[in-house]
Amino acid sequence: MKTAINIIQALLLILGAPLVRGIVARCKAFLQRRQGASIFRPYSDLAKLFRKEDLLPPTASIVFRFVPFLLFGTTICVAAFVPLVQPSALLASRGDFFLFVYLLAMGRFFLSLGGFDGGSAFGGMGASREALISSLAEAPFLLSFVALAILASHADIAGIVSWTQQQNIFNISAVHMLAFTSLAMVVIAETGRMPVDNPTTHLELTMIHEGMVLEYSGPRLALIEWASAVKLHSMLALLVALFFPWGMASSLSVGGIFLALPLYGAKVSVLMVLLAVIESGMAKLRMYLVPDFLGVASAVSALAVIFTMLDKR
Amino acid sequence: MILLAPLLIALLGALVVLGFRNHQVATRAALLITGLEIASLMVIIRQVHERGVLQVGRYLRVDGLSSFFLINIAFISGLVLVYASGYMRHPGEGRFTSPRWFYALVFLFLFTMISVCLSANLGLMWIMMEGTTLASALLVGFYNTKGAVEAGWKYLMVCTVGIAFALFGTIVLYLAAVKAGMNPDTALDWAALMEALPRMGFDSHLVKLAFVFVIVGYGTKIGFVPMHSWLPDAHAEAPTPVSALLSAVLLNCAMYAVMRYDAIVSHAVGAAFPHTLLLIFGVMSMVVAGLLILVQRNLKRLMAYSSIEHMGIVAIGLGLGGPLGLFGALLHIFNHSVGKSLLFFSAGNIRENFGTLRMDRVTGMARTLPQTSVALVVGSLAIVGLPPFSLFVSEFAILSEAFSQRRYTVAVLFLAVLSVVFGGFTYYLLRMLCGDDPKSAPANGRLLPSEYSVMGIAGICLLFFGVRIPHIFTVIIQDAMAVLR
Amino acid sequence: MPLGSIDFAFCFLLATLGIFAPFVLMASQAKKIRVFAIALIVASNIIGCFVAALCFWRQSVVFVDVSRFTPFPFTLGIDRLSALFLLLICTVAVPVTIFSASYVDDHYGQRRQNWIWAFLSLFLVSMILVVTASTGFAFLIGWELMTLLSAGLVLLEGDSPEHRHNVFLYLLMMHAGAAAVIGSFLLFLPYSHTLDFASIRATSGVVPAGIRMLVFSLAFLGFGTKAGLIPLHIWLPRAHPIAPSPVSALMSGVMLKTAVYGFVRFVFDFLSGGPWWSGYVVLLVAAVTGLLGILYALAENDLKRLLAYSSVENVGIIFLGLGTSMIFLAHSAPVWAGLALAGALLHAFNHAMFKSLLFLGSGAISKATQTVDLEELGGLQSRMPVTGATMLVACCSIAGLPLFNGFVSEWVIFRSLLAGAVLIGTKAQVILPLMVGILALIGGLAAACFVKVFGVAFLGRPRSEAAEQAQEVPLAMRAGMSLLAAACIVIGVFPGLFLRPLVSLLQVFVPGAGVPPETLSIAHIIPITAAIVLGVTIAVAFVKRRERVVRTWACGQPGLTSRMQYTATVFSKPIRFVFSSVYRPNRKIDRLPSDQAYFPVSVTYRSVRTTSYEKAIYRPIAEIVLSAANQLRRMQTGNIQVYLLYIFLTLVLLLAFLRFQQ
Amino acid sequence: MGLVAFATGKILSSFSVFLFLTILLLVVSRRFSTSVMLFSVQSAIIAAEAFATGFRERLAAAYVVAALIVLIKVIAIPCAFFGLANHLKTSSDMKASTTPTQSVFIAAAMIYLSYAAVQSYGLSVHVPDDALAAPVALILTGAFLMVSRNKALMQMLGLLVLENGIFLAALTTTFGMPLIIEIGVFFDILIGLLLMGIFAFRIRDTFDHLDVSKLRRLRG
Repeated sequence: MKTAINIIQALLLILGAPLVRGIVARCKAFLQRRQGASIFRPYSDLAKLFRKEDLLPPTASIVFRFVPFLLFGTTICVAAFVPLVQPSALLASRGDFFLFVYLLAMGRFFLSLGGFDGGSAFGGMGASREALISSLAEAPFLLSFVALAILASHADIAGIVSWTQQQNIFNISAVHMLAFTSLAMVVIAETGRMPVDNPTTHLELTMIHEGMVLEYSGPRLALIEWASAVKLHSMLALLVALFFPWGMASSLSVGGIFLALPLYGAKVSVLMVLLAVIESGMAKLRMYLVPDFLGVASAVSALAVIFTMLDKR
Repeated sequence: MILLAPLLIALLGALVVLGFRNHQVATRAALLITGLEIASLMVIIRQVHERGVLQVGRYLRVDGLSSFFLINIAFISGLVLVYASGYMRHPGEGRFTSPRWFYALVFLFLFTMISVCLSANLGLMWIMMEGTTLASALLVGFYNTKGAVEAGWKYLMVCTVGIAFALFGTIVLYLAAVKAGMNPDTALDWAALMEALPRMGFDSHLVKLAFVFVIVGYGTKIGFVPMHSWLPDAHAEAPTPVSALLSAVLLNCAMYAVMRYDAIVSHAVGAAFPHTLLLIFGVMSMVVAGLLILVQRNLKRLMAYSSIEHMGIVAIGLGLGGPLGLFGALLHIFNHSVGKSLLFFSAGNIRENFGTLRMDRVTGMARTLPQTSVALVVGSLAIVGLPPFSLFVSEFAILSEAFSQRRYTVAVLFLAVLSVVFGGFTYYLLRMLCGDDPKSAPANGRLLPSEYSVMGIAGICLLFFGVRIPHIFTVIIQDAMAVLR
Repeated sequence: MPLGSIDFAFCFLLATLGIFAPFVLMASQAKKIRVFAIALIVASNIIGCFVAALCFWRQSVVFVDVSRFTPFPFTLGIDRLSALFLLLICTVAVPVTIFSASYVDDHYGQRRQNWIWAFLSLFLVSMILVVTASTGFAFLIGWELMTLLSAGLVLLEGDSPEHRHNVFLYLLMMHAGAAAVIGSFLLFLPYSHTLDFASIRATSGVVPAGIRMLVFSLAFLGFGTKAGLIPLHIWLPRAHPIAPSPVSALMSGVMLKTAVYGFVRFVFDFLSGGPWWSGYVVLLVAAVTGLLGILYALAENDLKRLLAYSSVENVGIIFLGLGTSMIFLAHSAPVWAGLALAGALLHAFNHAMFKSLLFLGSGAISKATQTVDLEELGGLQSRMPVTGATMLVACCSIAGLPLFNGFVSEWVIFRSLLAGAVLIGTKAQVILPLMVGILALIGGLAAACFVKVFGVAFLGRPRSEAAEQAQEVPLAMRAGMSLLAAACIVIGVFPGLFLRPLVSLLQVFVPGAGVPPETLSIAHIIPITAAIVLGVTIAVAFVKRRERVVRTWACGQPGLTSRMQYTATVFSKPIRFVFSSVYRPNRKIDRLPSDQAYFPVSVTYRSVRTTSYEKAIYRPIAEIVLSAANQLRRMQTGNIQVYLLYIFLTLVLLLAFLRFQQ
Repeated sequence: MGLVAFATGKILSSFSVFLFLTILLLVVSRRFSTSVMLFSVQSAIIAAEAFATGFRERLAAAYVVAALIVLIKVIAIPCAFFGLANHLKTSSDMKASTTPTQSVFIAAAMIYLSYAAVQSYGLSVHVPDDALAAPVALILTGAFLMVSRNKALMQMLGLLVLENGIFLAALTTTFGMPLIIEIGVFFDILIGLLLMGIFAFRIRDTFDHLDVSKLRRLRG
């Protein structure tokens, strides 16, 4: 039963991912006074790409060919760590968030290699910028996890979630605030949204993620896009689970699950709107301001860890 | 009677060799005489090992300590003379530079050094010690070049003055002994002194005074800093075999004398005073020589300073005392002699092939003189005290003693200087071995079988003693230590 | 001493490597005999692996005592710790030997080959001696020989002046380190009257605190020098790159670990923890080492130098684990101490695997293209597929990606750092968790660094003629690399195989370190993850699709050449920019001709790191020593009267001393 | 103390006064020949002292020693020196590096120092202080001469003076060592001087001067 639900929520994460993209895009369109495409547009995009033929650059080695598959595999795996409707996940285990973070890193690693293998200038450029951002983003990412883990004295995501769930919603500690701030910033950086990266640009000066995937096309591109969508979704879901877990089904009752599901939808859509607001509200940072952005995130997360000492509970 | 044999052989040998004008004949004769010499010494050592003490008349005696030094003399002089037989093949120009003079003087030199070890009377010992200076001064100045003459003069002057103080020390000790009521005839006999000391109360102040003068005097011959000034000059300018003899035998003989006095004085006024002095001189010599090694330009000067440093190590071992300290010191004396003579031999070959000892002029040895470079590398590794060579063992013993006596300052300085010396040696060694081939193409890299064999023997000895000390040798060292305690 | 079968096998190993193989390889020129001897080396190393594994399982202490022959007690014994490191040495030695079998033979002339082989085999013996010695004397002999032989091997590669200078620096620093090690051994002497490990262990309780402090400091200095902790690391990036590649593999992969062994032996076995502050010191130094190490690595474009710096970084990670473990010990939390120690040791093991693989790979590259300068490489993946694949595995492992061995050890260290929070009311409570951030930063930078390595060297278009013409290397070399790659993957996917025994090992050194259940979680979660990832990957890989090779699009630019690719330098540029305070770069742009700024014929750009430990620390020391020496030299005036004066003054001084003494 | 001892004590001290006189003259003398003469006078005094000691202590050996001194130090060595000087054709100026006035002051200081030095020993051996101070003063003077005179021959002379001091010390404190030792010592001195002579010739031949302060090729 439990395992079944875990699998289901993982699948929800994966299959719902394009929808999330669509919704965010739609919100942005709304904020920009456009009436944008339907929220299901990403699905049709993927379908179209899957049907297209696959064009490979002459320099492409086996690495170039396999990167999208590996990326997709790791991202799927990442999705299996996040609790959605109940405080447990398929791959939940002690110290799993280290694995979580490093699986994401793995995906990025291979994507950067793929960018290099294209043999054009853009791939390397994207890879180099991605390397900068990701290497600086890992520390705050892990530190905010650590802060929460210390607070909850649980070394796994599910544990933290269930502990937070038992807390009174009104006595959230400073640690939570700090951790949320830094984690949110990290999410923006990791998923390549404004103000760190512009997911829609194809301008040399600005593109990071797009630079790496420039040479991909057809099904491979589809896989990459889908993977990044899944990444975004699981990140948002993670934020939800870690900081607003209330309403999850603590006991395995069918009713609980069916109550938790729409609640989750509500919570995550709030986040999506927020994201849309941020994206349309802020201009993209200059490349060399991104480190400061992440530096702030790191400082905040370090503060969070330090505050755990003061937090008597 | 056997005790007279080596002395007579050496003396007569000196005369006999002078008789042969032909180089080859003189060389063969010299080798023959050396053989006899070594044989007689071996017999003596054997008998001492069986009976403990050998004595002839009132003036000749051998015990464990002296027999240890006799072994040293026998081994090294054997190596050196065989090497010299090849080295002296092209005689220098000018008077008194023909091989026969060389051998004659060498035998005189040997005679004096052996008799230092044989003499039972401190006065006689002093006379013979002065004799070593006189006998070797001409050898140092043998080549009659500017450098040689200068070095010879300095050697003669400095050592004679130093030795004069040793005489004064001897006199003071004699005075103390006589005042304590000893029979004036035996008052300088070390055995008699040793057995009299416990009974009679010596004027401790006079004894200390005596030791101060003696350590300054004989210390000049050992090359303790700051009396060492003659040593690098003499070693650098003397013919290579003589340099080997100087640093591998002469210094040890002087050390032997100091050991005798050390034993006596420790009996009289307790070990604290003499050991403190030895430690002071030892550490000073080590530090100063170790630093000076860094800034040398001439290979043989470098080795001379390293000899000073090693004498410092020996002095530290003696100064620490204790079973490991003494064992280490004695073992180190032997190991250093072997290693240093190996180094001097290879220096000799470099001199022959490159025509210079300036280390900046010698490059690319590894290619041009493979065998010599192997010898040089082995010798240097041994001398800087790296395993698996024998000096590592003795230095390790002395260090262990220092640590187990909690003499941390000495130990730390010891380790530091060893690193410095290592740095100096490696630096120059790498520069000589590597690099492009020299402009002045070496004569011929081939070694004579004689040079070849002695280097081989020395190298193997170094390696072997590093891995395993023969039991008989350990026993002999034990006997020597028994005398010192 | 009953010569059990294991003892016999061990002695056989020593005899083969130490005496037989070098002798044969020096003596004979015949191809067949050489091959036989090399095969013998491989075989004996495999035997060594079995011996180590056996000793490891059933705590059976091999004991070889030759004290009867040697001047000081000389015994070899294999307890669990020794067994672990013996396993490490032999495991790496096998592939490296196989690799060299073809590498050495087509790189050097006949005479050099003989020397290299003899030294290589002796080098292995010396390292085995170090980790199996059970008296101080034996340990020190092995320790010094190890240095000498490796230096000899480096010299055999070439003797240009800067080569010589690097070797000199290496030897000097090693000797200074060895002096510190000797000191830390002998400091035990007054208390335990022999340097037998057992008796040291027994008497370490009665050693006063001050001496314990001294022992720890000396051991940290000595072994830190060998391990290459910043700022004692300067020899490492100079000595490792200039060795023959298989030798650099051994030096970086194995020799550094002997230092880790020594440190663990001293701190955990002899001192059982060291003073309370020691853990924090180690932690701090380790963090600095890891961070700076990887930053310097990022800035390098010479592959072997880059790898050397990344060795510095990994040593930092290992000592991070050790420091954590020491802190836990000091606060008497043995379980976590055990876990941290396990992490450190496992990382040592893993680093041995992937770092030697990387160096072998660089050897293969240099064989194929005659260069290891990243700017000259590119597109090797399609030309040397096997080398590329193995190198990819190595890069993933060293970047700490899941499913590869590097991640496992880093995870364990992360886990124990996180557990620092249980030490309520101590500094460690915050410091250790914060270290997670540092380690994460190191990990991220390492990933970036090795994206650069693999991406620039193996992917895209070849940047030079040589890279264009590169050919795959011969079978022996490929085999050697593949073995190591396999090891990396196996450890990475089935961590339990190694973690469980490791944890059981720690009962010996960390009393009360029960098997922490946490170690098991990774052990069972990783295989599942691997299954999912691979499953999905393969599944989507087999989806049917039409493919066509067209020219690179690149936003439609025509006439794309390899010069337009991102170079290694510019790849690391953003990071170098962010951390410019670390590099303090001195940039210089020359335009020719200088008068036309906009239409230059040639533009050259240099950016050199100006932060230098030599300038800051070592040169001043050297200058002090040398100036002292020159002062003394001046006192040796050559004037005999001055000499005589010295003598008289000495006498007068001594007389005065005598006068005032009583 | 007894009359004889008292008398001898007086004699000894008077001898030492003469010795101090020679010392002062030695340090101021500018000509080599003068110094040699002074040395032989000094040795003569010592010989007399040895004779006196022999007479007082009824020591046959002492007489022999006295005779040896007269033979070697009073006659043989000075003659040898003059011969050497003639053969080397060296200028009789000895290149002092100190002016006579300074030398006198230094000599005086040394005499005073020697008295100060023997204070503590005077009691332990039953001889008057000045008898003990003389040898010390001689040793110091020898040292001073060797350090301050650049001429090779002069250094040899300084060495001899130093030797004299040591010998005198032995004589006054212990009435001389066993005869054979004494003879050996004399023998050594002779050989030593011979060698130094040889080297003096060699220096002259290779450097064309006898100024040892200029022998500074080997240093460092």
